[in-house]
Amino acid sequence: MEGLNIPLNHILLVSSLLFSIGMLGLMIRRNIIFILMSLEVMLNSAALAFVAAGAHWGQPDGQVIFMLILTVAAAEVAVGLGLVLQVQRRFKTLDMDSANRMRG
Amino acid sequence: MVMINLILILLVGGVLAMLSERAGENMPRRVALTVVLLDIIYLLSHLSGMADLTQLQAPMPDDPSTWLMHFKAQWIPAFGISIEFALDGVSLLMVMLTLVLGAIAISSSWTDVMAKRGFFEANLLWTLAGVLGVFMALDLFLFFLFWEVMLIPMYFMIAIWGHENRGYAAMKFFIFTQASGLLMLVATLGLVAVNHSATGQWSFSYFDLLNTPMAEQTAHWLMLGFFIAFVVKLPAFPFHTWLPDAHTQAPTAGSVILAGILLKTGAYGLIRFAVPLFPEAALDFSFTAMALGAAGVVYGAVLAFSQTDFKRLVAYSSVSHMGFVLLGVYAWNELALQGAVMQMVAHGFSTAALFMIAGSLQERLHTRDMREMGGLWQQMPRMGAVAMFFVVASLGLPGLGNFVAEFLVLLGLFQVNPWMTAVAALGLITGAIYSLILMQRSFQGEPNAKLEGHSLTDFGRREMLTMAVMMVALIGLGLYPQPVLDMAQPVLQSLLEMTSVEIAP
Amino acid sequence: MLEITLFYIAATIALVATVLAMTRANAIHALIYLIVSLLAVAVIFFLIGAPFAAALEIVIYAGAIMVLFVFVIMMLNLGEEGDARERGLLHPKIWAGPALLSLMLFSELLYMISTVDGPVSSGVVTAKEVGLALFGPYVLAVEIASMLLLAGLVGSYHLGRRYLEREE
Amino acid sequence: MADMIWLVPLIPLLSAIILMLGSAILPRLLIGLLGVGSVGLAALLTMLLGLEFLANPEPFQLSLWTWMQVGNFSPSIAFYFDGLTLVMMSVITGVGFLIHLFSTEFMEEDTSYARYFAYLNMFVAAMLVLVMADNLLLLYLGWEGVGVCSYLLVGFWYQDSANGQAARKAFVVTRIGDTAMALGLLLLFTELGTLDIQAMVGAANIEWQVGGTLPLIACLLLLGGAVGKSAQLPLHTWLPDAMAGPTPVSALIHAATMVTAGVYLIARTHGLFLLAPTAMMIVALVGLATLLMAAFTALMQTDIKRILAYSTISQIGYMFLALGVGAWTAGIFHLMTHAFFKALLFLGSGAIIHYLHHEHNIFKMGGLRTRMPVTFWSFMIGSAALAALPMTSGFFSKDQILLQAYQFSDIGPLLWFGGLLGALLTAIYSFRLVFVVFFGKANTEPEGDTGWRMAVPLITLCTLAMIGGYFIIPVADVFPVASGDHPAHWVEYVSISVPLLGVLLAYLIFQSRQLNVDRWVSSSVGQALRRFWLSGWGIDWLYDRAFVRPYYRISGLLKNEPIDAIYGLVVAINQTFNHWLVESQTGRMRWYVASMVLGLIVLLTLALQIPALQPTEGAS
Repeated sequence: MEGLNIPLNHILLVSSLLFSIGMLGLMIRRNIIFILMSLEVMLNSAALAFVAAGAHWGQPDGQVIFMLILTVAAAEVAVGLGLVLQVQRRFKTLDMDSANRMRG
Repeated sequence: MVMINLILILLVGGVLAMLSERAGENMPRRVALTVVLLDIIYLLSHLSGMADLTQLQAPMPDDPSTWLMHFKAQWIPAFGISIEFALDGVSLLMVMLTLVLGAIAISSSWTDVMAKRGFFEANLLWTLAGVLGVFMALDLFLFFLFWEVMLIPMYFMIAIWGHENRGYAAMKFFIFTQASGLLMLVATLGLVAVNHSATGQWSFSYFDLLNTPMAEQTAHWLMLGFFIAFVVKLPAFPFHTWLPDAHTQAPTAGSVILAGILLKTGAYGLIRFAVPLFPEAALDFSFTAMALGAAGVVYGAVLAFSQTDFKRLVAYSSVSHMGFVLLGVYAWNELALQGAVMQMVAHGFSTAALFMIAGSLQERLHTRDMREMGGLWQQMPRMGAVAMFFVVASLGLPGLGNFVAEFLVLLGLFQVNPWMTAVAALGLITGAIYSLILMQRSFQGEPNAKLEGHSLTDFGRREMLTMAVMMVALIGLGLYPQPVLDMAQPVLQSLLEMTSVEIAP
Repeated sequence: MLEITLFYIAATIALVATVLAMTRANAIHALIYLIVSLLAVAVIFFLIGAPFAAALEIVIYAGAIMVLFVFVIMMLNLGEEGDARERGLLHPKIWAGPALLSLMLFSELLYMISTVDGPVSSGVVTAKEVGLALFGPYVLAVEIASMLLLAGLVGSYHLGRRYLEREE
Repeated sequence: MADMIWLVPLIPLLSAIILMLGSAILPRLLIGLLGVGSVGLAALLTMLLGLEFLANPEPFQLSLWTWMQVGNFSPSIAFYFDGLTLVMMSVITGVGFLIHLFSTEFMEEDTSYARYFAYLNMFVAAMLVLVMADNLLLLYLGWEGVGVCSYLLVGFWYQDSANGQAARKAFVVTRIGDTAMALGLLLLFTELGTLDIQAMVGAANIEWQVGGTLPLIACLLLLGGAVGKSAQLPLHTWLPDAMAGPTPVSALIHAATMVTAGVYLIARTHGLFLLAPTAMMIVALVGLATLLMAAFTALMQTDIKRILAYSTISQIGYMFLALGVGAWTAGIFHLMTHAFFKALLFLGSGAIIHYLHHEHNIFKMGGLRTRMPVTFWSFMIGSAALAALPMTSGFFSKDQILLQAYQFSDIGPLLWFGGLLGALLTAIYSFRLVFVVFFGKANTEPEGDTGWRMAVPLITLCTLAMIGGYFIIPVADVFPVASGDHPAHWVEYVSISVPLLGVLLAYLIFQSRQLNVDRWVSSSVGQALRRFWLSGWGIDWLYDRAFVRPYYRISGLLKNEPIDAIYGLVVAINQTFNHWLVESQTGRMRWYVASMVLGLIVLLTLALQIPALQPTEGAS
């Protein structure tokens, strides 16, 4: 692995782009499944930034944080998808705007 | 321990009263009355072992052992917070007033409260416990704790058993006192911090915080925090607007406690904390405070006159009377302070009685609106005579307690500021105007056509007994107030000496 | 040079796949693109010397989590009319504002990383090192993560069970 | 005997308490016995005290207990007894006893018999405390006490709200004066360090200069109290309205005793007034103005009790005039004689009202001379004394006042002339009353004449009104001696003849009708004057506009608590913000997300302003 010199800021650039795209998806989609997917993208982009930073200093910490993000993502998806099932059953739709009861 | 027991008896008694509802509908009030009487007996039994109360030695503000009772135990040593109670003449007077009026309040709730009686009496007792704590706590943190404790059951009493507009009134009461209480908390913490930076010790104890050296500006702000908390409770113009609503909407027992006791915690706080902790700042501030007092005297009286609601009228008369207390405290000489203390005691009785009369009328007529009354004397001569007695007491007839109080306040005030005295003396005239119109609109005049055919029951034996207690108390205070004056004298004397030493250099 | 070339290819794939995933109307299609994107990120991980992370990315992210999505989508049995409605949402009127916000955020991030310089390190951080770190200084985090997973398990079981019971 | 002096006020007080507590159960006879008997007993005690005092005229003081002691302020419940006290006590208990007796018949049919006597006894007790007090604070207790009793008795028939109105007016107007007096007390204590009257006057004579500012202010404040209680200008308006009470009450409180309390106060503190000549002058002028104003007003009234009320105001004006010119003894002497003949007149009018179906208008009476002979003679004697016809009691006292007024420095003759004009008017209006009510043709038929319980007091008072002028009141040691020299004889002759002239005029106008004044009266000026005087010089109207209505208006404006609006504003601001936040809760997920992102951007932008977080060149 000699001469390995991928510039750090390029990786971070990719990470930022992924994050922005995920956020855009979060904002424009109404389907709850897509919203969850967008969240995954954003989490993933964050993980990428951590791993890159870890690699930059040659430390394992970045990957440790990656694993923590992974657990968060897993737990979140598990609960989120459970909620999706409930929403579908109750409102017969996955559209968050139709299913809203949060209006103050 | 005696002081803690006094509070504990009431707290536990509250729980008992609540539970006793299962044993029968009428049990809670009996239990409550028993508990309060027990408390009185307990207190008296401990006092009887002490030196003559009229020959008290002066409690040195910086030496707890010279006080009548003192108790201190660690609570949160890391911050210098302790469970510290102490009793001197003034607090003892207030404690006795609290217990006696507490018993009277329970008696007034005898037929007034019909729903959830157990919880009602429990709240009443808990309020009394909180008030006792306020009058005895000398750790500022503990004081604040009790200050809040007495608030919450009172809030429930208004919010649950109050009259038609109770929600609004209870909320207003709560927000006013809560917000001002927070100011006091901030000021307390500030004071403790200042003390810490000066001595390197954390302490909330009154005895340690006295004589805290501080910059003039700091003292002013901290004093203001305490001042506002206390005058809101007092209440002084222009912080009084919660009072008419709260008094009007509260059930009779609630009004009695509110007017008779809770207001006095504000006055007590001023005498005990606001002035002695910041003597110079209080001196600088005294003109403003007295102006507020005089304004309150006149303003309350003018507003009382135009009220049509019996209880509201009495409530505004409280504003007026409490103005005298504020004047007395900030005139800060022996005469005026004695007057303020007297006013606290005498007003406790006279206003409590008027609220009880209002409650009895409401019970019988289902209204407090004086336009629906008139000529009630004909059907209820006993109630009319009693009402007349307390009305002339509240307008300051010599020979009754209120006169002694008002005259002493004015006498003390005259030595400080004659012009302010002249303004405050207007309260004597306006007081007569609203007091007599109260009598006219309710008991005198043509019998109201709407009441024809109603047969109204006059005061019964229980009510007359309760009233008689208060009448005797007022006459006693009016013709021989010396025991009360003697009890308060050493305390006031040492406070005056301490602050004058402070101010002199 | 190879690594760098590979990195740019992987990065391009990741970005394009993500954009496609975000804009599909059909959930299954979107999910496939998302998996592609995750795999591309895994490649990047590998390239920057984090093979353990790359493996986990493939096994857990692209494998387990995405499969969960697939299961749920299949269970819901979304029809064609859902797709049609989703398409209607992709109108510029709807995404213009969010896009602007995203752009702002991106430019901000760009400004922050603008001065970052230098390559990622030359060495490989092995699984062993990661393991030592995990059960060394990060042991508390591991415990918390396990608690979180347990909570997720219980929560999803609770939510899903009621769904299944009602279905019967 | 002297040690028992505290029994004198205590007996009526106890009786009042018993009557109040037992009002429902006591039989009528017992009520009457208690009510009358207690005052009778007090009168008897007073008489014994008086006899002892006359044998050994030594003032004494009796201290019961220290009322309150705060610092150096330590007033006692203490009584002081000297000649002046004796005179006042005798009038109160003596006349009081007769009026109580009269009341038993007058109030016979009233349902609140016990309440009436309870109030009346309480009044006597309070009035006794007032005159017996050793210090000004105790005097103030009695002072306010009689005020409250007056309030209760004026509003005795409470079912009629006009009575309540009158009672409140009486109390509040006098309270204005009382407040001035209270301020005077504060000033006196602050400056002199005591409220004990004797000690205080002593201290004042040491510490204050004659004509100084402090004694002037103090005296004016005390005068304020006296003016209120004694219904002098400008606080006299309550007394005519106070006639709403039962007539014996008017006789006792509003003629014989309470309204003269102001005179007593000034006489009692004359040591202070001597230090303030300006204040004395003001007292004299107040007296003069009041006596003239009231006399003119009395001339026009048609209500028998209002005539007497204004005549009371006028006569007290004479007393003030006397006090103002330093004729202390004459003032107190007139107080006593006035108590006799005015009580007589009031009781007489009470008898008329009682037996004439509660008729008050004199023009609906007439011809009562033969039908009610006892009353007629009472009125004749009473009016003669009031008009100060020679040989009656009123003559001796009023004559002294006028003569001493004449001798007063500078404005003496002016005061004398004013007093003389008043005397003329007094004679006219008092005999107008007699001629209209007792002569001419009968308009209303009475139910009968007085029974013995009315007759005895009337006859006794008749006797006193006739011979009272020969009494010598034992106040020589109390007051400084008046100058011995007499004015010229013509002054005396004029003073004697003027009342006779007044009686003659009254006879010519109202009885024989030889002097026709209709033309004057019906002229426009006459009409205006008539209305002006009838309304009491418009003073009531003026006060109504200047004080009463503004007070109502201010109170009404403030009724709904303007201060609350400030707190309302805080609430409104909170609610506005709350409204906005509520509006922002659309419930739409994307909206929330977008706002979160916006917040994130803002925060990030802000964070980048912090130097430490700014990207630095070459960081790696």
